[in-house]
Order: sequence, then structure tokens, then C-alpha cells
Amino acid sequence: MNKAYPTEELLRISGVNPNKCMKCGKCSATCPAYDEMEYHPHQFVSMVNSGDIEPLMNSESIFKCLSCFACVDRCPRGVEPAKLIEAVRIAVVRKQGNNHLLADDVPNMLDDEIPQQAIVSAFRKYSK
Amino acid sequence: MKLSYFPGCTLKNKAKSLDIYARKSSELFGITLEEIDNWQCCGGVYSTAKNDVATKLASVRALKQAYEKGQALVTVCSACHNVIKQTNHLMKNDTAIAKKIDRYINDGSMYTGQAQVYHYLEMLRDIVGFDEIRKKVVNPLNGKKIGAYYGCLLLRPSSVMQMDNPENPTIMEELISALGGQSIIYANRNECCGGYIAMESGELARKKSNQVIENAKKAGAEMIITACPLCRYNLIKNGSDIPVVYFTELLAQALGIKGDTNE
Amino acid sequence: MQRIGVFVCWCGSNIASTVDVERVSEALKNEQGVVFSTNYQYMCSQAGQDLIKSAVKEHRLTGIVVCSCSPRMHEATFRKAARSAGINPYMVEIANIREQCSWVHKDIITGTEKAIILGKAAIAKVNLNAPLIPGESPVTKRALVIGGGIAGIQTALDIAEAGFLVDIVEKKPTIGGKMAQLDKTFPTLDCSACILTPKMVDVAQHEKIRIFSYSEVSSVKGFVGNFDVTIKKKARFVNENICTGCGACVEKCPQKKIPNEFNLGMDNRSAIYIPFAQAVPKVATIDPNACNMLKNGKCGLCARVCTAGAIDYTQKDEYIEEKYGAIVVATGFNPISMEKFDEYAYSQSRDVITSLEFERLTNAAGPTGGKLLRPSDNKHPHTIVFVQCVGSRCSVDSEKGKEYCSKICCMYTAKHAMLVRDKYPDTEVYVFYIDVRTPGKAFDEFYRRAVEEYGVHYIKGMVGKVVPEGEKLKVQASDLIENKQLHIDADLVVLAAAIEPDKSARGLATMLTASMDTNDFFTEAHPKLRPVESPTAGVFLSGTCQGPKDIPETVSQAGAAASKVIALLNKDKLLGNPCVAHSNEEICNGCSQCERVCPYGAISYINKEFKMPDRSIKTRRIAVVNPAICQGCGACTVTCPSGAMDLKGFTSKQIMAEVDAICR
Amino acid sequence: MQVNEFKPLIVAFCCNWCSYAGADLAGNNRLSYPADVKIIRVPCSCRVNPMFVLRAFQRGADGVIICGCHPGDCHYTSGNYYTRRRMTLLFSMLDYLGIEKERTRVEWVSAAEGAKFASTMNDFVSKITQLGKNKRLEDLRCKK
Repeated sequence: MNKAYPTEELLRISGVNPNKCMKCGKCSATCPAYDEMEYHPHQFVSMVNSGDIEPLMNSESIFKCLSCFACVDRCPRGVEPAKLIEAVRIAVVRKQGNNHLLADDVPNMLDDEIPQQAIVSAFRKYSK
Repeated sequence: MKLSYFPGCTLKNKAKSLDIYARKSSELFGITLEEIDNWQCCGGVYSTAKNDVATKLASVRALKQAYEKGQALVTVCSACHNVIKQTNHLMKNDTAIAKKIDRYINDGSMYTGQAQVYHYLEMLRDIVGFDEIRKKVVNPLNGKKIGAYYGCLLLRPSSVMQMDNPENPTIMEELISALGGQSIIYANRNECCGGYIAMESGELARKKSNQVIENAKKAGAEMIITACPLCRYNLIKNGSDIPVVYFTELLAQALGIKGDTNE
Repeated sequence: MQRIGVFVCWCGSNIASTVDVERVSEALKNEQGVVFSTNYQYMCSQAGQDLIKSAVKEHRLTGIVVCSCSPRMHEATFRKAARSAGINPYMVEIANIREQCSWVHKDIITGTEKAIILGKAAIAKVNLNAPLIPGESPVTKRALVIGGGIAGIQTALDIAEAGFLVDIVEKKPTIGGKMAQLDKTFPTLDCSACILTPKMVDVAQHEKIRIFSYSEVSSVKGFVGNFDVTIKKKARFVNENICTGCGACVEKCPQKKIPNEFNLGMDNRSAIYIPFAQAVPKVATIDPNACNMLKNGKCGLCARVCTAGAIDYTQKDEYIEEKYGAIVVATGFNPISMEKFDEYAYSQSRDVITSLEFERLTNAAGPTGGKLLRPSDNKHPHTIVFVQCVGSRCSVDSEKGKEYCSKICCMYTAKHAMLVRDKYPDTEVYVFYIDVRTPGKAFDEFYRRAVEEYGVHYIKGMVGKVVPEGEKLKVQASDLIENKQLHIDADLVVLAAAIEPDKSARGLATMLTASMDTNDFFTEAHPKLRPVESPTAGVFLSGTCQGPKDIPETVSQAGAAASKVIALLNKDKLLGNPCVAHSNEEICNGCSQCERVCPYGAISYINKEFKMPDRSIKTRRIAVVNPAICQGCGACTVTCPSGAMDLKGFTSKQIMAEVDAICR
Repeated sequence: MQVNEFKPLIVAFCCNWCSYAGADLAGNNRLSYPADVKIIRVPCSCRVNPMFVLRAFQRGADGVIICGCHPGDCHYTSGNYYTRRRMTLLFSMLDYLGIEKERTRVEWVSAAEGAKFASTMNDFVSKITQLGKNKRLEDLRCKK
């Protein structure tokens, strides 16, 4: 289990002010990975704000975000939910033994055509 | 004219044609792309976390080198461009982080985002000019219907990237028409292909890529062009039955540097 | 040398409990110029005022200091008393020893000390007071209304009904504004044209009203009661007085492919056109950018078919100068551009439309004759998605739309949804909302009817992306209550675009020196108590130029603005504020600094001849303040490098004397 | 002159439309602040000539505060912007002359902000009390 991070810390790391959110749900409306996520972008914003962080840290949702910034760009209030998801994800993978992607797993994921870019990106996103 | 050039890891391996034709084509317009010395991989994705400093070092080194040479920095790969441009923006706007990074690099002068960063497409539009390109076309595309695929990295976050209207971009469409092709506008051209999720969840990548391909095809596209090796990989891997090529290949073909790109 | 009387008020116990009034009146007795000092229980009462009057007589007072409550409370009372005692009302100064002394200090010793100092400061000031006489200016009994929408129409009618002349300046070829484009109006669903067009006819027929259509205000000079306005009457290439509006020219015009502004470009009009059947004035206008005759001299068909001989290809822009006593701004609104919201594919699909376009699509006089058909293929849409708050309620840092709520969208969207379900029950209608805001008489009931009786699907959530694919619009949205992402294959998507002030308002505000907020809405003189007046005297606000509002609100504000105008025009003379700036022509060097800081344009320059010591005549440029325009802020007095500019009633010497008295 | 406890002398210039009304509201609500504050009413904060501020210090004031409408709310549309610019310059010059920046202040107080007026004055007086008597610029010839 991942112990909860304090809200303030996540807000500091992400630079996000969740109080700006007007709860319109456009982030979740535009999210391409919505169906794969247990918690959706708008929930990240409201749950971090209310300190309900542990479920987020223990959820696979943090690894489903594609960092495509659609939520950031389309948010009418400038909340930047993707940055908050990134902060939670970093809080998780930085902990000892929490790497989501291990070097040993990689060979099985590869095919002849996969670009290097995919591998480095995945490592940066999923591991310390 | 000489510009600094950051090719990136993939362009040296799987996406060699993105790299080669970018260099060759620019020579035709009197622009030499000078590869940055000892460049390091940008990391593929930009980390937005304020406590993530180390991942920015490679980009800052490249930016700094370009700036010290008095040159703008050009990238072709969407991912590299995204990381480098966002890092540059951060250096310009967050002095605390710029200072931290300065302590790592420790070479006597702090970098604060002074370099100019261009994506190769921006270079074509803003330095060369599409009219100039039009004049140099020897093998026009004869009205071929081509859908530009931007993906997410080129355009977003738009306040930083500032390449084009993030919801209705025109830069690749203008290139296509300069090369004599017919650009096909389709709504999913700025939606994510799935990106690195291909490693983790092939299913999601397939779904996203298919949405792009389907939308492009229904709009009438016979070919898709992209600036991103990962986009190209995802689209092809997930069964695109129309060709997906790098925009530089198309450019080189129209300029007479390369043979037909229709495989 | 002044002869000053000091009157210290107890205000019952309000002052007397924390200020030793006896000691105060005693202490002030020996101040410079004071010849009489007393205290009384209630200075503002009739007896208190009589006390002042008799003291003026008895002690031949030339100045009065009242130590009492705030001047904001009773300055006017004591000035009136002074006048009836025969001295200039501006020889009265108030020392505020209640709000700013007895009520905020607990201790009688400190309270008394402070009251004495405040009294001394007031005495020091009165010593330097001079009698002031407010300037008078005549009032031109004619009003100008800028904008001919429902706001301008209502204001003009109300003013004219009171018997004053009114001119309406409308930049389009016809009056009517946005309301003329609407189909039905909420919450009663009466037809917009049916209630508007009779009013347009009233305007046209009213003997007191003149309409300058296809015209713009090009300059405004002067001040309240005396505005000099130049109106540019754009060349319409048709003689308005002769044209009968028969429409023969429109029919014959070969150039028929011009996007029709009235239908928001959803159909075409000819190069010579009448915007709509009930246009007022009902005369044709030639679009110079489209007319072949005007562009290259090849055509002239309209002139040939016009039996009245009204066509005049040589017509030029005309400038009309007119004087007005009051100006009403009624410049209205427009939906914002959807350029920054292209995730909704507005520029990619003709089937993604704004709500105003939807109005035209359902209007019997619209491009489809009132049948709800998709613009792309003229097919009947079976699934319609309405998106609310497109561009409203955006934060500044998102750099997309407007920060404010556009106020009318919730209601018109409910109206649209309801009308669709009523006329086409086979249509599924989805409304995506963030909040449904329905404050207003019978408004919430209306919205509930849309949901409960008409079965409109209201979904809390926002649309994230619209993807045109084949014949469908794939709408991706969130349903926050069900915590689901929805995918709807829609036939038509309607965007409730935020509204913004008309672009012409900015330039107009500069001409009028009327202030605007950051959104380019005109600001009111007081947000609560003077909502239809601009802070600039003589300029009034009507309708959405002041802020988003619906038709009933617009009409009430229009009437309110009219009543303010009527009250102004009813006066034969206007009394100004005598506390205005004044330039000492001996010192002024005509540097123009004061002119630049004056927010009202009250300062101008004249060349004046001065006799030099050697009897020669020298002409010098000097500043002259127009006391009717000056509002007395004093910005010029501080900016003046030579010290020539001073403010009557608040002269530098007076304020310094107060400083000295306090710091003594 | 016998001084047991230092009581500062503070001159407050208040614009007629916002801050003076704010001060009145503080009174209406009985929100107390030290009697050391003496208010001079001006039509607009932009009427305050730097000369007045200098005069106050010359005559022995320990602090000068200028209160106006909030930016954007000026009754005369732009007066407070002039105030802000002028006073920024004046205050830095005064600082250079040795009159600490804390002794001078520009505050925006609306007619609705009685509480803000009182708290601003309390704060200002306590800051000035800490600083002590102002000796700079004081013209001893003015003292009787």
C-alpha cells in the first residue's frame, strides 16, 4: 500500500490549484484514456483537493494517463489536471521498490519496429 | 544559414528517414543543420513535476550549446521538440529551477531560456516560407489526398508550444498544399495515438490509433503524414491500411531528393 | 479676514459621550478668525440651523465650521442653512467628529483632543475658503441613442413619448438588432418578431424620432447638456427618401452569392439587399464590396429596374453634425468567435452551429423557412447535442473565453431544447451543462418543464470533443453524475457561445470618455444605485453594452435610462459642481501636461495676449478649464509643473493649512 | 514637551468617494483605531500633491497614508493610477532621504471596506509606533 502524500506536497510539485476547478468535467470528457482509468481526471482534482489521496496512489489510473495534455489545453479554468496526475504518479514511483516498469520486462514488450522513443518514454513515466 | 540540430535517439535508429530527409531537404534551402555535440536523449516525455530536475538536464545542455553558438535549435521529432520547448519555457519562467539546474551543469553561466527553439515544420514556415518551398517542388503530389496527423506533442500544451492553433492547426496542411497535395482535415488529427502506452497496454493504443485512422479515412485521406516516430509506429502497428509516412519523406519526394513514398 | 462661527454638535450622546463638546467649543474660540463658538444638542435640527442663521446675523459671520457627523451626511443641510442666512454655501466646512472620532475612540480625553484638532483643521481651511458659484449651462433638448436594437428602440420610444427629440444611430441598414434574429422568446415562447416589429414601426412613425441607419458616430465633443456629435452616414447607394422597398432591384440583382449576415451566413443574399421583410427603414442597400457596378462599372441592372429612380451609384458618405443634451449607449452584444474552441469542430463541420444560428434555423423567416434541417445536407436531425457555457466562465489564465457568465444561455438553451422536442418528438435532445442558472420570474419552472414534460436529457458534464465522421458528429462528453464518459452520435451540435460587447463599443467609449471594465462592458456610475448612468455626466447605458442581460431586463433598463435622460432634458439649465479646476493664467506656460491627465477632456488651450511690462503685447498659450466638463478630481493640479492649476474648494493652500493645523 | 509614551502623528488623505466613506463606515460599525490618525478629505487620491506629503513630514508628521478607490474603481476613472505612480516615485525618494518606506503608504479602501480601513490604520499606527519619532525633514523653524 502506498501511504498518502499530503495534499500540499502534491500541489507544490504540480503547481496546480484545484480550487480553480468549477467541476465542469471537461477534462474527463476529453480524456482519451478515460475508459482505462478507475479514477478520472476530474476526480484527481477533487480527490487531491479533499485529501483523499491514498486511493489515487494505489490505483493503476496513474499509469494510464497518456500525458497528451488534452485536459490541460481544454480546461476552461486553467486547472491542468494532467500535472496533478503526474505529481501523484511521481510520488508513487519514487518510493523504494515501486517501479512500475522493470528493465527485465522490457524485452518481452518489444517488436522489431518499436521506436526507442517509446522505451525511454515509458521508463521515464513508469519508473524512478 | 546554419542552425543547431537535435536529432534524438529514435532518429538515429528506427526513424532514420525522418532525419535524413530533413537534413537533405533543408540543404536545398540553404540551411545546414549542425548536430549538437554529444547530445543526450531528451527522455521522450517532459516531466511536469517541479521537483523533477535531473530529467531536464539533457535538454538544457542542448539548448545552452545552441544559444552559445548563437543559433536557433531545430528538432524534427515531435517528442524531442516537446520536451526541449517545454524545458526552455521552464528555464525562462522558473528562476528557482533554472538556478538548481545551473548548479548541476556548473559551467560558469546560468541558462535562462534564451535560445530559440524551432520544430522543423516551424523552420519551413517561418524561416524558409511555404512559397519558397512551392517554387522548389519538382515532383508535385498531384492533388494526392493527405491527412496530416499532429498527435498531441506538437501542439500541446499550446500556451508553451505556440506552434499553431491547437484545435485547428494548419501548418502541415499548408505544407501539403505547397507540395501540391490536397490536405484532408479530420477532427482526430490532434488526438493522441496512445503514445508510450503501447508498451503497457497495446489495447488502448490500438483503440486510439484506430480512431485516428478511421477518422482520417472517412474524411478521404489516402495517406497520413506525421512528425513523430511513435505515432507512426502506433498507426502502422494497429493496422493502418493507408500509408503512414514522415512529412520529411513527402517533402524530399516532392523536392526530387527521394523516390516515391508510396512504398 | 474671515469672521468664523464654530458650532459643535452633541448629536445627542453620539458625540457628547466620548467628546467633551464644551471643551471643544471653548478650545476653538481662540483660533484665527473665530469670532463665535458654541455647542448644541442637535445641529442638524431646525433649532440647530436657526442657531447658525441667527449667529450669522449677530456676529456678521463670513465662514462657518460645524463639528458634527460626516459631511457625507449633513454638509448639504448646513450649506442650505448658510445660504438662507445670506452667505455663500461653500463657506461652510464640516469637522467630522462623529464617524471619524467619537464613534471610533473610546476614551473621552483622546476623543476630545482629536475633535479639537479636527476642528482646528476645518477652521484653518475656512480661513482660506472663497465663495464659489456653480456654473450654469444650457441643455440641448435632444437625445442621441447609439444602437437600434431593442434597448435603443425602447429608450428612444420612452424619451420621445415624454416629448423630447431623439435620434437613433444604427450601424446596420436596419434597426431591430439581435432580437429581430430570434425566433421565440423565453419563458413565454411568444414570437420575437411579433413583439419587436410593432415597436420598430412605432419608432419609424414617431414624429419625435429620427433614424440614422447604416450610420456611425464618428466624433463626440462637448459635455453634459451640450454634446456636439458628428454622425457618419455611410453611402448605401440608394436614396432613402425615394426608395419604396419594393424589392424589384433585389430580385434582379445578378450577384446573388453574398453570405447573408442576417442569417449568419447560412444562406446568401444579393449585392443589393434589404436585410429582412420588416426592416426599418425598409429601403435597399448596395454592398459596395459585392456590387459589380460599383466595383468595375459593369451592370447597372438595379438602376434600370428601379421605377422610383432611387439607385445612386455616386452616393458618398455623408457627415451630419448635431447637438444633443444626453447620449444613450445601446450598442449591444455579439456571440464570441468560436476560434479558440475548435475541439467542438465549429470550423470543420457546418452541422456544428452557435445558438444564434440555431435561432435562424428555427425561424420561419430563416434560411430553411423554419424547418429544422441540418445545414450540411438539409436532412432532419434526429439527435441534437447542446453544449452550454462555451467560452463563458473561463479563467483568465486559460486564455480562451470570458470570465463572466453570459446569463442568457441557460434559458435560451432550455427554450431551444423544448421547442425541438415539441415540434419533432422523434428527436433526442441532450443538454450538457455545468450549472443550470435560472434566476428570473418563471425561469426555473420553464427549465423544469423542458426536462419533465418534454423529456430533454440534461446531463451534468461538459463536452470534450466533437469529431465529424461521415454524416455523424461523434460527441465525446462526460456525465459527472454517472461518472461515465459518453459517446453520442449526433446530427447537430449547438454551442451556447458566450456573448461579448459589440466591438464598436471600445472606440465609442473613448469618444465619450466613458469608462469600461476589462471585458469592454460600460461601467455604471454606481453598481447598485446608479446602474443606468455612466460615470461620465450625460452618458447613459441601456442594454447589454453594460452587461449580459435578457430581453425583459434590457427593456427595463432601457426605460430606466430613458427616465434619467428625461429628467436631464427637462431642466433648462444645469448647475455644475463649483469645485472645479482653475488655471492661473499668469503662471501657466501652456505645457499641455494637464490636458493629458484629464480624464474628461475638460482642458483646452487658447492663445491669449498679455501686456508685458514694456507695454508690448505677447501672445501666450494657456490652459483653460471648461467648468461644465470638469468633475473636480484634481489630477491636473498635481501634474502641473508650474503650479498654475488649482482646485476650487480644495486649493493647495487650503489642504496645506489643514496639514499644518493637524501637525501643529 | 513632555512625552511619556510615544504617540505618533499620522496624516491620512482619503478620497471622498471610497476611502472617506470607508472611514465613515468604520465609524458606523464602531470599529476603533488609534486617534493618532487624522483624516483630510480630498476629492480623489490624485489630488494629493507630493508637496502635501512633504509638508506633513516637515511639520512633524510621523507617517502619511493615502487612501483611494481600488484600481479600476476610481470615481474619476483613472485618478488612483496617477496616485500610484506618483507616490511610488515620491516614496522611494523619501526613502532615499531617510524617511523609511514604512512611514508612507498608499492603500485602496472602498466605501464598503470599513473593516479594512480600521485594520489598515491599526496596522499602520503600530508600524509607525515601532519606528518611533520621525526626525528627518522636520523643519524646526515651524515649531513654535
